[in-house]
Amino acid sequence: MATAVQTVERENYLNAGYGLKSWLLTVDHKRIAILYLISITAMFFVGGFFAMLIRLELLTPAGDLVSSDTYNKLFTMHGITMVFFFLIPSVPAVLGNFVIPLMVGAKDLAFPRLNLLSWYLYMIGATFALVSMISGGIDTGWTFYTPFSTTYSHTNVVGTALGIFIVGFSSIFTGLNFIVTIHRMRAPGLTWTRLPLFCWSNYAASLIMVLGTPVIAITLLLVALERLFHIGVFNPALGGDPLLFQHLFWFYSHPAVYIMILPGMGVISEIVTCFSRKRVFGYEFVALASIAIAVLGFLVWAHHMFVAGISVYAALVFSLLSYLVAIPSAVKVFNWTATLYKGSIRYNTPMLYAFGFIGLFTVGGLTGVFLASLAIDVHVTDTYFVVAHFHYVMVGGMVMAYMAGLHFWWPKITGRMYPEGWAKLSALLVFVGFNLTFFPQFVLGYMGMPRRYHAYPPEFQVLNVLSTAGASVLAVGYVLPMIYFVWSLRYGKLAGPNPWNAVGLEWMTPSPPPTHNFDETPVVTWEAYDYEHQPEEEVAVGH
Amino acid sequence: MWKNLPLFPEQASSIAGQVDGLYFFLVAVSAFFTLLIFGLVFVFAVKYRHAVHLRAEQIEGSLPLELTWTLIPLGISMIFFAWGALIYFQQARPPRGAMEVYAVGKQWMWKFEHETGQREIDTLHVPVNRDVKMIMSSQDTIHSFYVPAFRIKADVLPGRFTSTWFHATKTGTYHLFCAEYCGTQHSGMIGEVIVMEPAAYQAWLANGGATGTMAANGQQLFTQLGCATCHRFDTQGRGPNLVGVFGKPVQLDDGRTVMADENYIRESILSPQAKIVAGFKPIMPTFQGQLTEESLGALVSYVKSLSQPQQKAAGGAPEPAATNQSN
Amino acid sequence: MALEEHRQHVIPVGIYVGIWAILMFLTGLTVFVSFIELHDWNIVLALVIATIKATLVVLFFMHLYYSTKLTKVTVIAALFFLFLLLALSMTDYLTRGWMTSPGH
Amino acid sequence: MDQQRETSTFGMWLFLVTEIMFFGGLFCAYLIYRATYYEAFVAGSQTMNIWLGATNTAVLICSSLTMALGVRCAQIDRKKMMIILLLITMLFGLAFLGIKAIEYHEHWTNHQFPGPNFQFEGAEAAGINPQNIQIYFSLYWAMTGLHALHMVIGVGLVLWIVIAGARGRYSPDYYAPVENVGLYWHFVDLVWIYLFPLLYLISKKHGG
Repeated sequence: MATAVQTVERENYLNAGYGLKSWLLTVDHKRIAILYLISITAMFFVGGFFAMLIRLELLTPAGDLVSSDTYNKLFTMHGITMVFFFLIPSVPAVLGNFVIPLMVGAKDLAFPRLNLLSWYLYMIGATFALVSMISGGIDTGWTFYTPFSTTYSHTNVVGTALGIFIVGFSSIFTGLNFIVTIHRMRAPGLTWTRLPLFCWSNYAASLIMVLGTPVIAITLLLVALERLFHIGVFNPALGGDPLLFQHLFWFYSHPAVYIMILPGMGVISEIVTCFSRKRVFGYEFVALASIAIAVLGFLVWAHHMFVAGISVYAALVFSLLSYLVAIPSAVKVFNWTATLYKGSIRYNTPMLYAFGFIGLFTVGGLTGVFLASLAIDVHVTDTYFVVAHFHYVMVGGMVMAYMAGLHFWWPKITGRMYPEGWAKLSALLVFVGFNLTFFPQFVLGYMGMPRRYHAYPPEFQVLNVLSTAGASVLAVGYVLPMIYFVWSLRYGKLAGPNPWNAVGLEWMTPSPPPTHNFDETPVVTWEAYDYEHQPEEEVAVGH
Repeated sequence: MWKNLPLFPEQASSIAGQVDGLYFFLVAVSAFFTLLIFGLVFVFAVKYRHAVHLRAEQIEGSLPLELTWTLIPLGISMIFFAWGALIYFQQARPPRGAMEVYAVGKQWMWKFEHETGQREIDTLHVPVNRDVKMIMSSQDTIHSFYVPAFRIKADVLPGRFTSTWFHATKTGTYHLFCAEYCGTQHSGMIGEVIVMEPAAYQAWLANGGATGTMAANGQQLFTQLGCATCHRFDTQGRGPNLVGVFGKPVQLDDGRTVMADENYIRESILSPQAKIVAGFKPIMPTFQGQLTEESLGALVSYVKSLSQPQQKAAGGAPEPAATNQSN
Repeated sequence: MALEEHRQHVIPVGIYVGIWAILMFLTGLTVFVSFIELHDWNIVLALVIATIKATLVVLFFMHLYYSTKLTKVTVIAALFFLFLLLALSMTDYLTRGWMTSPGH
Repeated sequence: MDQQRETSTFGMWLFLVTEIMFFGGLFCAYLIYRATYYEAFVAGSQTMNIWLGATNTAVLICSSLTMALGVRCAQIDRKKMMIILLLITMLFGLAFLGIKAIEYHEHWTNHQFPGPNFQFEGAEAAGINPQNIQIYFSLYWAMTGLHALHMVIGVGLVLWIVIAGARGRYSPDYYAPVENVGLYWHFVDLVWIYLFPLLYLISKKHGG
């Protein structure tokens, strides 16, 4: 190992300083990405712990493992942790933070200090949420529906809402930073049509962060005020309209699904091209589809409210618009598939995850079409069908993409390879475990099992047992990478600057990159994913 | 085995078959596209693997293909939309002449009251082959009335009536779930809908222990609360005469016209100034906080009874519900 | 001075003062017309005046008139999404009373 | 340098976009409740002191002028004048907050603050559900309160610029912070331009 260590001892962002202060006060986007990586991984396992307890409770029809109040807190805290503290920051704040400045050939994001502030806001928000969870928890569901959250819940609603309010600003500042960076910091020659699709999709997600997040912030603020001062804005007993809360909540929270999935789509575009050695099929369409999803995503929110008491005519409008947002997602899937055609495909772990993503996202997307259909939605909304659908999109889609990206850029981030065999095993476990967990839930949902049920009629048991079994497989699939990633930090093979022989500016600088990213500003003279002119070298790790 | 693992809910309403039809169509189309994508990914991944296909062939893209896979999904989804919307439209409009049941949701039980005055909790008896309209409100948080076998669901809101309807086609006992999370015993807010032969239903009604019809109870309240002093059954009252009002458009003093439905009656009782009938003064006091959900239901039922055709035939007699005042 | 103008347009003091005078006048006007009963037109007029004032502030005090296209697009996008929030919410609230006739 | 200024100004505009959406949620609530409870909103707005509101509008417009002129001074390197103008801007801002405090005090003593102690005399007599008037006041306090909070932050930011300016931090080559604080200040002014007619001038038809 001694020789290996010596070769790494080149000046890079990791060895630029060692003290705690050099990390906590860093303005280097790469170090901030690492800070995020550690924090969101912790939150992921907190949320995962809640999920395991939920699945264990649902093994039997009777509510016997935990009390109903505890169960309600578990699914609420699972949702809040996963949505606001893991999924939304996952790809943007970790991978985007690390890779986007490298991809555009800049030495950092446009506002490095704002970036650090984002992380601190995240930590403060997470602290509020965690303290609220530990000191009694919260039981409103992650959706905070009024008047339950404002009047009838006796749990720590205000503390949690405040946590989400604060983490919202973390998200806003990250999005703002990305937009400005992509607009103004691109290297000479890096035109919009040469921009990697990962940048496009993060740009689109950033638009939603900037435009949508403030609305959830003010909405949760009003919920907190309602609880504290009984201002009546959302409380029907005081003349307010609970549907207004739902409108404002979903105005953000539906597009927020695209904050989660769009950056994931960007990861898949990078990986599919790299491991099939091809330019992406229909670059412009994939790029513009990201923007279309971001914009159309704002027009469909009330499809969460078809049975909530909104007007029939509004329901018709929102149903129609909901179908439109499905189209650009379909376009992306078709283009990725076409990219594989006549490629030269290697089965490295990131690619396996990408295959998984394409398949599971297809299922997730198509079942979304079921929910856009008014008559079907009436039957399956608020049942396990919805639970299965959004887990297919968020876990089958987003978490798969996050894992794909983490494996793909791990050598860039750490300078070392992860163990390929173990990684393939875990990818397989995740895929199998995931389907076993969530596919039965589609059937449960159509059968009529409502979501958020602590106890359920006995005829639903078999499918629930299957689901719990799948969840245990899934858990193993997620713990494994945790172990081998840490292992690889010390024992992984040295990666070299470009282990995948990929194109893109991030691969043209050493791994790990120096603090200033590039010794001199790169000049781009080639199109995106120019694999045609990339000399064929053997990829570092087997295929 | 299949008794423990049913894969499909029973079809017990007129709408269930239609919803399932659309569902099968969606499943078929989705299965086709899923298999298409899975198949293509699998075939390409095997056929063009690096071991046998050393160099990739660069393809830029293709406008015709992009248009194909934009327009075909768009076309298919418009079929989904139209089909789903047609069924939804039926679901949203309760048919004329439906029998009405008032439901009040509260943490964590369902309270039902039939027009004839029978009350029940967590169990709802209805006759088979008859349109039943549910008029629902909540006295605390949001609940949702969900009967999977009927494929219907509607949120039950505080401060407002919502409604849904069904036409049961099969006798039997079906699950009733609360589908909107409502707190501690959310999963305990379940019950049964018992669909009976009409004769059995009549027999059940007879044993229901009703204390006067809803309309009669409403009429009593109407008198007790002093409504009758202004809302007289002639043109001399300081408030509008309520005979024949329900279900008709009402001209307001600011020029708008609204339909006198359940929510209009409710609002007129609780926020009288919101909509002033043309030609009247805004003098009615609010009854906010003085009436339970059940009382509101009774008052609405009474106002409705004032618009039943047979009463009008009786020459606008102001005592339409009197015959049932047994106590 | 030539150098500064190259960096960013320096707006003459006169324009600022002129805009200020218009804004003050419009404030007086909006108060004045609020005392005249114009029924539904009161709110329309009040909002039109407010929008004129806001536009003047954005264009001149905030230099949008002299800014890059990107900044202009940003502002328009913000207004567009605000419009979406208001308009699509209203599709629900304005049409709730419509569905009254029974089926069959 | 020019590049950098444009970059940071673009960042500021994006931040203002989020501010628009932030207030947008409240405007959405306002729009819906005003449409639903028009009579109550009229009753509530008639307790507003139009003259204090109008004065405050004028104060803010004046502060915007001095702010714009202050930024101009930064552009053309008149350091002292810039500081004087920004100090005047701050004074206007404080005057606004002072007047607002007088109004708040009045509403507070009249129990026109949402919550269990809320009272509105004559509501029942007029047949208006006092709860609906409470919603008007909830939105009034939320919107103007959030606006006032922005004013407080704005005054703080201007103070920061004044101190940094006094230390000679800014020059025609580097005045992006001055410009950005200016943008923020104008934005806060802009919100008030809408709040004033929406909250104070709803209708005079029943009152006087």
